[in-house]
Amino acid sequence: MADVAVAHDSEHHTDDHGAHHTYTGLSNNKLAMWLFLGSDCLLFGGLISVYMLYRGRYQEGLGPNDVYDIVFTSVSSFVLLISSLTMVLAVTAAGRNDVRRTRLWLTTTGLLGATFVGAQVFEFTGFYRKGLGFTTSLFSSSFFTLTGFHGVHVTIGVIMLMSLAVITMRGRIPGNRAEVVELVGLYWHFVDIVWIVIFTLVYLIPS
Amino acid sequence: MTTAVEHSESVSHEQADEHAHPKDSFYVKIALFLAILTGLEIALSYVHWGSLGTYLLFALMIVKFVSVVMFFMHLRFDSKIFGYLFWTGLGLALTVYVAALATFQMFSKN
Amino acid sequence: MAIIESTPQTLGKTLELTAAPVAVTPPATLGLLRRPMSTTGWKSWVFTVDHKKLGIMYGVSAFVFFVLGGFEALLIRIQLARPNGKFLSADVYNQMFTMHATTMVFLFVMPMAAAFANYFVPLQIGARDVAFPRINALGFWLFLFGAIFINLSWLLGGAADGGWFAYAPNTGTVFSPTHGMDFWALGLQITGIASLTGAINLIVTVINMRAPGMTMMRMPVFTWMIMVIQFLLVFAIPVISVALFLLTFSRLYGATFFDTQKGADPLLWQHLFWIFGHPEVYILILPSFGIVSEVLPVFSKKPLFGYNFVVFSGVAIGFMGWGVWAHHMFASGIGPISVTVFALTTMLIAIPTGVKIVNWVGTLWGGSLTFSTAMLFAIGLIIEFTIGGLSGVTHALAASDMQQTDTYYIVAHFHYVLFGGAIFGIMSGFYYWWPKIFGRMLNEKLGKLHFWLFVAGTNLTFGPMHIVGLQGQPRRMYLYPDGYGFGFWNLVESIGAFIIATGVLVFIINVVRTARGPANAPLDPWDARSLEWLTTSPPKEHNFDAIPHVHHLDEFFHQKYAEDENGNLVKVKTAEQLMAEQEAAKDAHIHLPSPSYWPMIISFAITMLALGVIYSLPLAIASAVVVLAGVYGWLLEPSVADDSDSDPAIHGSSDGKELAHG
Amino acid sequence: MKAKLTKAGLVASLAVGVLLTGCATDAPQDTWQPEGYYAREIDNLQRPVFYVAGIVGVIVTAAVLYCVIKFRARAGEEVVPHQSHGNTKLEIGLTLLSTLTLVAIVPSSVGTLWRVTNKPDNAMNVTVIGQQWWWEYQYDGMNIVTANELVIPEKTKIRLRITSRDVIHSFWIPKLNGKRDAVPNRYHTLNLESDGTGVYDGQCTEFCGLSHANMRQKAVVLSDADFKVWVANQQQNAAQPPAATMAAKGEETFIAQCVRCHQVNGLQNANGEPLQSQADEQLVSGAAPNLTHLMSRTTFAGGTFNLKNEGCDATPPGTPTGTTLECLNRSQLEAWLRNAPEEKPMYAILNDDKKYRGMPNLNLTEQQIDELVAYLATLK
Ligand code: HEA
Ligand code: HEA
Ligand code: CUA
Ligand SMILES: [Cu+2]
Repeated sequence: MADVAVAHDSEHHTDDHGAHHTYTGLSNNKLAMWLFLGSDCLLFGGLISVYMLYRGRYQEGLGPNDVYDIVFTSVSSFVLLISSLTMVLAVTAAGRNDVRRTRLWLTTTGLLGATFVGAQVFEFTGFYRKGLGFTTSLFSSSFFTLTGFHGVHVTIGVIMLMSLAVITMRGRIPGNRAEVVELVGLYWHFVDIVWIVIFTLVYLIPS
Repeated sequence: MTTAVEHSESVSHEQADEHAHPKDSFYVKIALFLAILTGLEIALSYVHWGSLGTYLLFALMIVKFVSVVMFFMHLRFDSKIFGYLFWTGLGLALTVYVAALATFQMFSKN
Repeated sequence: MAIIESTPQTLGKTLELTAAPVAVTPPATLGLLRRPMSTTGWKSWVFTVDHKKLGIMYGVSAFVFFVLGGFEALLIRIQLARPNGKFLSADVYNQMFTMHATTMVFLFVMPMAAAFANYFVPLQIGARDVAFPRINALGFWLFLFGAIFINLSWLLGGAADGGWFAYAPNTGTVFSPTHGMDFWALGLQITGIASLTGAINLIVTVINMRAPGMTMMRMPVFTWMIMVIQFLLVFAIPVISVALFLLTFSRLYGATFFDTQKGADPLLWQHLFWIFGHPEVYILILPSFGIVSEVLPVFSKKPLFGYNFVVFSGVAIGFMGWGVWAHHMFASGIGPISVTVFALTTMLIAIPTGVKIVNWVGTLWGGSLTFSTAMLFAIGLIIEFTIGGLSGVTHALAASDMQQTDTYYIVAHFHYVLFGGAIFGIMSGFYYWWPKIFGRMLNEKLGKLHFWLFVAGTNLTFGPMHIVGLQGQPRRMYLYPDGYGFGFWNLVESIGAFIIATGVLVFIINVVRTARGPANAPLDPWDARSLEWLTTSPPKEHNFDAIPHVHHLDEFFHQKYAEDENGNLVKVKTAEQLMAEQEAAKDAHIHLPSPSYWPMIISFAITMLALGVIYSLPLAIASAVVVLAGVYGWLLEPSVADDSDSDPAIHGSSDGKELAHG
Repeated sequence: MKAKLTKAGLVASLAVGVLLTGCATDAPQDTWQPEGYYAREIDNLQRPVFYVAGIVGVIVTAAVLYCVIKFRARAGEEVVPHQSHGNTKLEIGLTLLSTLTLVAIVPSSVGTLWRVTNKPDNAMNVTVIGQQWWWEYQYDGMNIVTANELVIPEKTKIRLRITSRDVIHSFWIPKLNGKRDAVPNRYHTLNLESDGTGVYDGQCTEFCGLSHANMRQKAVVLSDADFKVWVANQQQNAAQPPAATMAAKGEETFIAQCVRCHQVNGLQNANGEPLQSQADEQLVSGAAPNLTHLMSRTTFAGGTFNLKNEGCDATPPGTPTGTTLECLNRSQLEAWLRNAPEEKPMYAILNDDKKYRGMPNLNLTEQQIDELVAYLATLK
């Protein structure tokens, strides 16, 4: 069978094969990922707009300035920022076919992401204790929805990172590892840039 | 079997593909840069500079955003097509949502 | 990783390579389920990832929903035939027009476009499948389950009743207490995922899977228009998703987005809906523009006039479509400045559309026209759509629209562009491509009867709506009283609707008769121009024995025709000869993507998840677990099975993966 | 043959559309028969544009039909036609032409829009509030609250401020101006002006639930003198019916059952304190029509039903005297009091823990209904 030959051959080339046989020479998967990210811009754009419209509408209830803890959020922003760095390192390690480092950095990134999500859950609980529930006001609904959606994106990213780390551990990635890692990386960085925007628009700019 | 032929083909592609892959240290520098900007942002939010502060915050946000996209996400080194797809989405999002928000402000209250 | 899956494609001879190399690792450990392997029987359809089978399934399901949506329209028309109609109660009527529009727009025209796109885009660009075959299957099943899900609400306490654009706050739980709106919102969310995945898939397919030499400017216009639509979908679907999320959260979890007591601004919904909604209407019409741009040249025996202009105007429509949404809100109170801006952008969009009309007429001009049914529908579209487009321009004058909006004049506008445009185009596509898909020609006599019934019916149903609309009949009224002068024309409209229904019946009869008849279609019945005709009818599972090399726009035509000494075009080869040449040069090994259970399992679980969100948290959680498990199963399954992976029980009969000789 | 049929079908429908709309006589909501400044401005814009659109439509149709006839394949003729790929000059020329056509329309389009929406000087201000499924009008500075029939003086610019108490509605009197949505939490404006006296029909045009079709309104345009009389009457409180009459009993029932939603100015409780209708907790919009001068109107229940028997007391348009006892559409009013949701689709089931919209069935006895009607007939 041809497949067998190919498979053996490819041991020597961990670089992406599929990509090279397309019309443009670009990988299908990367194209798809970039399209998805372009699409997701409109999703987050919509949620951010809703928040911008409603950030000042909380009647007599709690407003942004009553609940936000800039120091706390800054720390989690740093966590996410560093996770972006570790993600890049995972990608370059995978590019060098350095399985051990790839796994290390993937795990680190996943843990940092999990820390971020944990911090967010902690933050939300705090807000809730202060009296800011999901249904309290227009401000609260749009805040929780926006940051919640971001949190869900991070969570999905963490699941992908951890799965990837486990799979590389068992040496079981169909196709080429490098590209998979790169794809997850793109997703992860996107989640990071969304946070860059949220951090500024939601937390830093005074309402 | 045509495998051999194929391989020579892919190899040549790979070489063409070998465009600048920055070293790890480069990414560390970028991350440091981003960290500094973030620090600046946080500082800015404490000094109350009014609308100037807001503009600066916007500027910093854009710089951070673009840096991550260009370097961490490789758009700088990758095929232009990826960039087209992403920037189109981002551009559309900006246009329509800013325009929509603007109609809420322009709404004449008389 | 969910997207790690490349179809063996493009250069025929390199197929083995693109298969994920690790596919040879022991299959038994690759996921929970053995791969489905049947090539015949229902399993070969249900688990298929073949773009052609999926295309047919899209088409059949969409057509069923067309009849359903049309049935709902007929009920509407019976109710409105006379003043003070008693046929439907107000409650049922409201559900009826909401579901009529939802069904027609989201469950008929969009999936029907997906049907054509799935079937023909790979063929037209000389590919063996789409870029992500399993995602393709996922899209289909999501659409089908989502569509059934929405309609389930009829049986579970009542369907959505807020109108198809579902203005807040009328869709809140206070004003729409049944679960209808929940089904609507979640169902559209599901079909939205279907469209989004489908769109990403098709864009990647067009960018990456083209045959050698198929440059962008050699692509058939149909493929171009599909590509534009997919871009519109990629960017518009998330906007409606946001709106639907807000609605769902408000209804099910008490979120405040549309709670006016808490200070909400109902215009938020309108903006979100129409930012999606206007690109959406071009999503509905552009496939038909693409089809017509294929049909007119073939039956005029001329290339498309001004190919570049047609392509670029399509792209321009796509872009400009993003800047006009607030023309649906001229009376909503967005203020005169915004109204002025959007009125101007809306007028501009008439220009690229006009370019298309001009080029279609230019294609006819000087041609040698044969009036097949496909051609008749295409010509019908030019005229009917223009009528609708021109009334659209009259709405674009914002001051006039203050009188016109929310009257039957608007209903007239959009049925002319939708029925006279989108549906006529789809019908044209049916008659044109039927022999390609099924190897059988639809009966032309019945076809022409169908066409004339449609022309008469369209103009009788939707023509008078201009009149009653300007006479002040508002839309969405379950009855109109006597004494407003609406009675006569409404009766005419209702009669017209039944004439359309007769046309639909004639078409169904034609289809049934054709299906019973012999496979009589010649290889190239219309003397066509594009690559989908450079293969058997119906096409082989792998589409092309040898991947064609493309040198021209209208490649197939150029392979058939050449200039003689005098510079006159003469036919030098028949389709049969070309087929024989291709078979002689066929590729040695062709690996096709293998069927998979996962797309269907995941889409079913997602639908159950939605049901759980409405009724029962445990069901939702259980379904979410199944979705997650399904995703892992999908990831661990290589997109192309190797031989040892096939089901031993049917192995003998299904040596189907080595399709080198069809 | 085909060509002829196409012609018949398409040209006819277009021409018919343009022609027939203009000359309808029994069309009280016809947008082609403006009877005031604003509607006429729109009409002046709309008409020429219809002609332009008609001409473009005819040109396209004619060009297609010409091709269909001229370039049909002739039997036996096997020649492949000239493979023209296009003509850039033609394309650009026609594109410019259609652009110019559109540009030519722009000034009048924008001009009309601004003229129609500009705030007029010295306008009379009325606040219009929509709710399921009727309209309330509050005359600014005049202390008048009424429902469904907007009474205005002729040849006067009226500035409406429009809002809503529940969902979105849309206010529209076609012969006087276009429509404007009534959106909760927002105030939108609309100008009206009528050339002369008369009654002008309108309809709620934003889908607002079950009885959207039954949510009608009228503009009643009076001469200045009549309008003054009307205002003076509206500013009166309701008179107390003489004791021990049926009407007095009706008043008791009204106080017991109706006052919590419906306001009647001047109504007092046993202690002589004025009664104020309380926005009912369970009624979503929290308001019901003010009935102080019910009989000064000609319709009730959101303009759904005639309060006055048809043909009775043929008042010339523009001088409505309201409804007199002889002309009262008694059977309909009784039916309404007996079971309102039966008469007009509403979500109004009295249920302790559910909100409702519209008037619920109050389970009145026939006796009570008769008395109530007698009382209502005194609210002039
Ligand atoms: C297939 C779908 C489709 C298409 C293609 C269009 C095309 C257009 N539509 Fe339409 N529209 C709808 C579907 C569509 N529409 C629907 C569904 C609604 C109602 C939604 C709802 O409320 O439920 C709607 C409503 C709608 C409104 C809102 C009305 C209201 O609610 O008050 C407006 C307002 O401007 C409008 C305008 C236009 C314009 C200017 C075009 C243009 O693109 C048309 C351009 C085409 C031509 C103009 C004809 C050909 C051109 C020439 C021959 C060149 C020369 C012409 C000139 C110089 C004028 N449409
Ligand atoms: C693609 C979109 C599309 C299509 C194709 C149609 C097709 C039709 N539409 Fe629809 N319509 C809309 C999109 C569409 N519509 C939208 C978006 C709205 C706005 C809704 C809203 O306000 O929210 C609307 C609203 C709308 C209204 C206004 C309702 C109101 O405002 O109160 C009316 C009224 O006449 C109507 C009529 C029709 C008719 C008669 C057809 C006909 O052309 C239908 C023809 C089809 C058939 C008749 C098929 C039936 C066939 C059979 C029955 C065969 C027999 C069966 C078997 C053998 C099994 N439509
Ligand atoms: Cu109120 Cu429609
Ligand atoms: Cu539109």
